[in-house]
Amino acid sequence: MAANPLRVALFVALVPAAFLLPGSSPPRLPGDHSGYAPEQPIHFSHRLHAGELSIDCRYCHFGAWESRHAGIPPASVCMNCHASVSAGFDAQMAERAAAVAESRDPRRVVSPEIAKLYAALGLDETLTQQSAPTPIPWVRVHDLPDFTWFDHRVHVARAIACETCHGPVQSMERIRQVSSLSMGWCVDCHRASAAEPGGNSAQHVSTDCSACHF
Amino acid sequence: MAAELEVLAHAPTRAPNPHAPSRPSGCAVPSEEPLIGGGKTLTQVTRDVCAPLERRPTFAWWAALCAALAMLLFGVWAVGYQTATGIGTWGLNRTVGWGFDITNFVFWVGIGHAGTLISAVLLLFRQKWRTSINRSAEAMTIFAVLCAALFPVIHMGRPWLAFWVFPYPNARGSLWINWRSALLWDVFAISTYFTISLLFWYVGLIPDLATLRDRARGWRKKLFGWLSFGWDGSGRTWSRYEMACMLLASLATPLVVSVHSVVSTDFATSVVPGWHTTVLPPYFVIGAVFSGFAMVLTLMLIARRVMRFEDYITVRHIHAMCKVLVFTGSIVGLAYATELFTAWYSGNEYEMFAFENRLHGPMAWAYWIMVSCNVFVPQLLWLRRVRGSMVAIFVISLLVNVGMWFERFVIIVVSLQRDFLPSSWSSYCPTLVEFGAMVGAFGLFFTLFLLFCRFLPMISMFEVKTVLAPAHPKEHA
Amino acid sequence: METHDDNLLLPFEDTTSSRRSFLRTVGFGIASAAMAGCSRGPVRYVVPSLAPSPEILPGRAYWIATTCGACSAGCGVLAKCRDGRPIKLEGNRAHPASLGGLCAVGQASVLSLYDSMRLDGARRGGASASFEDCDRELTRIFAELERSGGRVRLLTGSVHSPSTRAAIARFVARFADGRHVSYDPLPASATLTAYELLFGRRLLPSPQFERARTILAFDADFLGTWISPVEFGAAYTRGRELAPGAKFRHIQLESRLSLTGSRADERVLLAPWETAPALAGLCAELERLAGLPSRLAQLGATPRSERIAALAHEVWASRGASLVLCGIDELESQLLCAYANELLGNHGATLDLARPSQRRLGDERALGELAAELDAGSVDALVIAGVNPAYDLGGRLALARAKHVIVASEALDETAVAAGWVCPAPHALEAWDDGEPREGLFVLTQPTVPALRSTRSLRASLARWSGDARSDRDLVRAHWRSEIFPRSGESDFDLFFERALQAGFVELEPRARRSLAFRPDALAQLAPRAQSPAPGALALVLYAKVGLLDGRHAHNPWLQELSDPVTKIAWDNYACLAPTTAATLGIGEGDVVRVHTEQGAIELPAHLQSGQHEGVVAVALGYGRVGTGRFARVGPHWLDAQPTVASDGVVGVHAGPLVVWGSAGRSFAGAPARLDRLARNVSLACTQDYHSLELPAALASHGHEVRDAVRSTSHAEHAADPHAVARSKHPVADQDLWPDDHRGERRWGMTIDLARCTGCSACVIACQAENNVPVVGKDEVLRHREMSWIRIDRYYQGEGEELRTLHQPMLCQHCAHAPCESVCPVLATVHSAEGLNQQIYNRCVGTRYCSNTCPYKVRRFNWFDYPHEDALANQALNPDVTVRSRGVMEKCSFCVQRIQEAKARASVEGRALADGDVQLACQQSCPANAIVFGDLENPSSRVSASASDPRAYTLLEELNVQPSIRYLAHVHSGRSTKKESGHGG
Amino acid sequence: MKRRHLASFDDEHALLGAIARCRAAQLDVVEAWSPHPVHGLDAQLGIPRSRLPMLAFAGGATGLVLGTVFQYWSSAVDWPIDVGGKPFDSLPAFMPVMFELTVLCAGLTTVFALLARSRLWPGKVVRAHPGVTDDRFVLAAVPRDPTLPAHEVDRMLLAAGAERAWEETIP
Repeated sequence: MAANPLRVALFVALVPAAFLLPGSSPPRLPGDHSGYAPEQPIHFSHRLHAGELSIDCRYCHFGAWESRHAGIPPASVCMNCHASVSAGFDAQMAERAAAVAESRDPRRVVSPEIAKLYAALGLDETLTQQSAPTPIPWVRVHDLPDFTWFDHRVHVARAIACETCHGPVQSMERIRQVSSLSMGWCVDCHRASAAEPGGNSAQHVSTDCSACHF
Repeated sequence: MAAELEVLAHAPTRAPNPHAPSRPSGCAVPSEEPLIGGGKTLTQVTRDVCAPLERRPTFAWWAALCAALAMLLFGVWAVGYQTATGIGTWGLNRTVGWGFDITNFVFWVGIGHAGTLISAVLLLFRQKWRTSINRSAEAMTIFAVLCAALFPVIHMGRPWLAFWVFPYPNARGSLWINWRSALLWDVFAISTYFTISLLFWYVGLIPDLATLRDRARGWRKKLFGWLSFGWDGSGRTWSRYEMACMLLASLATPLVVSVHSVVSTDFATSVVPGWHTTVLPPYFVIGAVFSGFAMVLTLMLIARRVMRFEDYITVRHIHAMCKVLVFTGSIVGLAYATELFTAWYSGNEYEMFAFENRLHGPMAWAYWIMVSCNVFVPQLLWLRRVRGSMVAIFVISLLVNVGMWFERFVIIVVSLQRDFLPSSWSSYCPTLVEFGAMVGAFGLFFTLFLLFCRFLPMISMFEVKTVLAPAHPKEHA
Repeated sequence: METHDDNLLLPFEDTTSSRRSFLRTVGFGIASAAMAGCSRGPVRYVVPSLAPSPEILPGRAYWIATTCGACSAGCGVLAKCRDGRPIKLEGNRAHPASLGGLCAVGQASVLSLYDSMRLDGARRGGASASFEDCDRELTRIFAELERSGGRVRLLTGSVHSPSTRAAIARFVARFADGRHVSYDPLPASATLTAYELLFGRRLLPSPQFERARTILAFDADFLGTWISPVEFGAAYTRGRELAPGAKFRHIQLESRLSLTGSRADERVLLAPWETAPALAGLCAELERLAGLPSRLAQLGATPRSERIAALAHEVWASRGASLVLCGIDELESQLLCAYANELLGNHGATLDLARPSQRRLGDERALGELAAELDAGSVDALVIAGVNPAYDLGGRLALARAKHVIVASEALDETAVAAGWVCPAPHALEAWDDGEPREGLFVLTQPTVPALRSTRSLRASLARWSGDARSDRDLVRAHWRSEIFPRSGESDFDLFFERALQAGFVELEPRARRSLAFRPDALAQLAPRAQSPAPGALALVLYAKVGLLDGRHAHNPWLQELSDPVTKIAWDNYACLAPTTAATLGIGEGDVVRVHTEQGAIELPAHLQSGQHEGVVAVALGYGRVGTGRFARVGPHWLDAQPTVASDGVVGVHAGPLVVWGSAGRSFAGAPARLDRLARNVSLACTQDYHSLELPAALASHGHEVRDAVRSTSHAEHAADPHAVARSKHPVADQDLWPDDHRGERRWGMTIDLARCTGCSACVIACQAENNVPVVGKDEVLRHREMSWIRIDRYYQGEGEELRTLHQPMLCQHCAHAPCESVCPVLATVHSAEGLNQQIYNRCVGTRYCSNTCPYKVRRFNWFDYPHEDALANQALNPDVTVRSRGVMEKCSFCVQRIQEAKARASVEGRALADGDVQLACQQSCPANAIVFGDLENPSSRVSASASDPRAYTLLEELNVQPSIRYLAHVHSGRSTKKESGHGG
Repeated sequence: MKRRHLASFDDEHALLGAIARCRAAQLDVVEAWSPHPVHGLDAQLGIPRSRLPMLAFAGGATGLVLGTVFQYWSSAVDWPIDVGGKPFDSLPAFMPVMFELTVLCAGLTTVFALLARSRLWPGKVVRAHPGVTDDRFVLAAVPRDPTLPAHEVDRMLLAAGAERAWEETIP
């Protein structure tokens, strides 16, 4: 009889423990993929581009202003700069110094990552077409279920900063999902905005199901 | 009476217990024949009831079990196939969205009702004759509700998401459930009903489990010891125990009424002509009691023969149940009449048509099967000669089950088949897979019931003991 | 779905597999995720295009103005494109002929573009070969023939493309004995000949329906299949608009119930053999009224003379504003028809001779001659383009006898399989082309997608074989520069052509011609003819069916599953018999019968068709096509699934062999036929089991014999009391049980004008294309599991000539007090703040409770996972709409994706949503503009205006579910019948 | 180390009779065991009326409140959704679930209270007196006068109608 309450206590204790078991990560609700930061085919650094060089988001993700999808920039957009910029500043300097030391013309330095970009476009280091271009298979990070429709246009038009959902991208070496992107997460924001005063009917923030599901 | 004699003649003669002082049996109710035949002593009761559990199972039992398992397997295949392929494997269509699935659901819920009624309502009314049958009736209830609960799950297009009908906190914001849906009321009604019935049944079992424990040895002693919660039959426990039973009974009584009322709201709260009527809740409840008693009767008639319980389930019990059958059957008839009257009196063209369609429409045969089996057939029990033959009673009880199944079929399918817009009128023809699910449910029910007869006391020993005739005060030397 | 928007270069497979697998596993996914804390689904890739094209932005739609190539009508369309491919065709509002409508066939033609069985690359002797080799060889052969003066024949359908005609002319001119023969699978050759005889010019006058007050149509199905249904439908409804005082009368004289007949104010049943005499009688009466000496005395007695006389008086009363049309392609009838119009002074008034239609140019006589030449084996080279003679002409042409046969067809059809060379033709949506459907109206066709198949148009092929290697585009441009641009009187060709491309058409003054004089002497040659077929025999009528037409679209599953607007049967053709005839012959619905004529016999199931002439058996053309065998595996596969195709492996039966070949050409109506009932029975996939608003007599309680779902009234009664028709039998208390505190600032609503709706079913296919509605196959349709979100209910009233047909488009009514919503346990269908009845697929668990309680039965359940294996066909899916998985409910969403798109655009432009910003697929496609959509809360919206029409009523008002759809009662100008549904009971 | 005397009887009347006689004979009957509930026994043993009903009521009330509040909160407060134009707080529609939860909680409380109060749990080991779950009726008596010798007590019990009487010591 004395053993009984102990047994009960043990049982009660085990239930939450069972939840903690899989993986060391703290328990998350289903559908919450925050923290997902997969290896990408090319090590593209948002920290460098959006952070240090502070290139505007819309330069590459121009879709976000006119389309539902922000879109991943076509390789041609990368080449706007990387046709000339083929390696980091330090590497260039080093090569130049080396060239001076060896009293020769500096060679073209191509960083391994940018080389991948050229390869994708079927170019060699001198940017001459070698083979047929093959598109770059970026790994999708911010991925909503197929039955959910998110429209970048509308949110951008309402001047919602990219960081609101995508987090401090300019500080990310490799892009990472910050928000849970769960339905609850969306709805909370919509509820808050719906409560906002003003906003004409075209800008009305809806919590209707059909705002996202159709 | 001729009937009893005939029955008692069937009873296997047993050597009278020498220790048992002969006592005029049936003093509990002097006027009538005894509740328990054969002048049993307490220990005889124990022995008789435990006998089927302790002797090796008979061939008949094995045969029955195999048959039941075969049916169950057929059902498992059918449900498996349907879940993997789609509801399209059923005969449903854009107009008739429910067919065998919900028909069987309502049917099984109905079957369940007799158990609770016997154990709860008759307990409250101090009906002593219930003691011999309440245990198995309750078991029947639980198994029936189990079968019933199957159908709402498998009838879903995506049964693997069935858990969405429960209000649990979720990452959807939180998106709760629609408390206005009668289907949701079902979820709560059925689960509550199942839980309460299960508790009631198990609490009732505890003293008998203790008896088994004390008779058994080896692993069975351990098992029953574990199951009997360390029951020792002390006076204090008994008094609390009886109080608890009374409480459960008084809770179960309104519950049993509520459950089928709620089930009926699935139909009553919707706009479909033939469904949308206020008579449905009482109509469903009485129908449930009716079908339930029929099922109890069916099972008891088999059990008393196969398991030699003629002394415990006596002709008196059978007749008591027959009376209930006649009574409830007549009320069901009244309900059918009311339904027709309401439709006619409403002057609502759609209502009127719905019932015209039931009476003379393409599926009128179903309606007339239902009426003849539920209203006319039970009336035969007024006749002494019919009551006299256990075979006749057995057949009648079976017919009532059939009739009640068709009642649900008529309400669901025939109403849906032709509603408002003639362009959408359609028909319904079940497929093999649907029959599979139905047969499977029966398989499950009988499997469970057979295992129950084999491993648990089918008659509540301690309750029977209370209704045994008390001994005379003995002289002491 | 999200993924494949972003990439144009992924192999097609990916687009679907990810979605399908996801939807299938979503449930288990969530469950397992719950187990494992959080595990991510399969890795998905985003593959951007290498170089973005300026107008193609992933996820953003853009429209390209072009021309529908589904038939020769040449309706203007705007192709809605996404990510570099067309996903939907919408009518071009600015187009002078089609005025923004687009028929079912046109809507479906986008699916044909993604037909994986279309030809890819040239074929030589039954094996695939390169275009180069074929061209080299053919160039040589034609050069040879040019020298040797061999006999070269070019067999096409009606070609109204100016550039192609020029190319053909140039090509044919090369040869001493070169000739271009054209025929129409559904000919109007006799009409052309009639006008040639009477006016001295082969032309097909364009009827001006909007000017007509009285229309007499003899077997002319101008709303369904005749020449240019969209244009005619639009004009017809405008003509019938309820202008005060204007009394529009449409009398259909026909042998079978056609879609057009189903809309007529009055029907007269005329057997085919009675048509010409009746027309003669009509003309004779008109002559009398006109006080002219009778030219038609020699023609015998008039059938139904008093009725015809009455009609003559009626049409005479509105002379100059009337139309007499005849759809039977027989010279005699056509001469009389033309004469009648002449007598009525309709030429130049309601029949435009200055801008004749060019949609039918075929010449049956020339075809006959070609047949003779082929039989004689004297044809050296035969080029066949745009037609399928081996099928159309029931194998009547001895194609094998020609030395060289070159075929330009889209698919490996009956003709192409036999041909020596096949130079596949492109689909209209991936090609350059032009056209002149009626004189002076020039239309342009431009590619909406990079060619999916290696094909070449006839124009380019002919040029190539004559050593001209220019591309299609250049050829068209060149022709426009030299021939059309000069007529425009503009200065800058590039500007002119650009504008033409942008608009999709240009309208120019037709070439000035000397005015046509009526030469009645041709009428003298009219001779009396046999009155009726041999006693006991029936007259066979071969007709074209809405959707299938002549069978050129038989490979299109949408059209095969479209239930016929009149019979409501999908997936089959059948022998239509009047119920009385069937009874006397002891034939029941679906009994297989053998139809014998002198031409041969075919076996097909019988269908009992109300409102048909008792002496007629009618069979639809266009079935039994080679290649429909592909539908053997359409629909779900499970243990009790029945195949869609018949035992012979194709859908339906080819009735072509029964066409009668006369000296004047083919005749489709009137051949005497015998019927034998066979022991077999085939169940026809009819989407409707019960065909009347009148309840079965045995079950109807007194005073409630008729349901008033579709309300109609006669002009007279409507004039007397405009509100009578909409008045409800059961007035509803406007008091609710509970306060309705859900009024949003907007309520989307719709009105459907039953007086305009012709039942043409364009909306049905438009919806299917817009909302990814799956095709389920014959077996599922038989089980009443068709998936269409919008259906057209068809009810009959009366029988025979008195038969009145009612069409009612039926879709989700978006009830404010929706019964379906309160019963869903998981909140999968709830109401939006804008009055939409939302169905959330991903929340649905599939109890079907909502469907049971829906009084309109418009909800559709996904009984299975319907096949989406054809990766190419999946490209026609609308990326803005979820493809529903098994076990969920679906229904009309009021095209919520379009509403959201419109709102998004408005919000980007920083303006409020304006009335008319949202156009639903069904509304857009409707040639008759019967559907109006908008905000009911906004009093100034078009929908509010039309909802306040006295004819407006809500369906099943007595249930007080408060639908958002109002129907406007039909007003006809026929005799008012007792059982008028408006006053049922 | 407590001592008590047990006596077994073969029917309920003997038991009830014996209890009265024992009391007369200065023996306190502390407990009785029987195969089935014996009417009047708790009176004889002076067992007070059980308080289970109060608990059951409390449980039921809790269920009712829980059901009402949660339904109202989830459909009218947390996320009000327009369902068929019905009010967010459609109280009439909430009643079935309110009722079911009431019954459920009351029932559960009753049973668990019974088990807890009577110290019954799965696997509890107990040595019941032989036959007491079959057909024996047993009582336990303690003499008011502790000095009274055991055989004397047994004699008195047998005199009271017991068919057997013996002494046991309980730890």
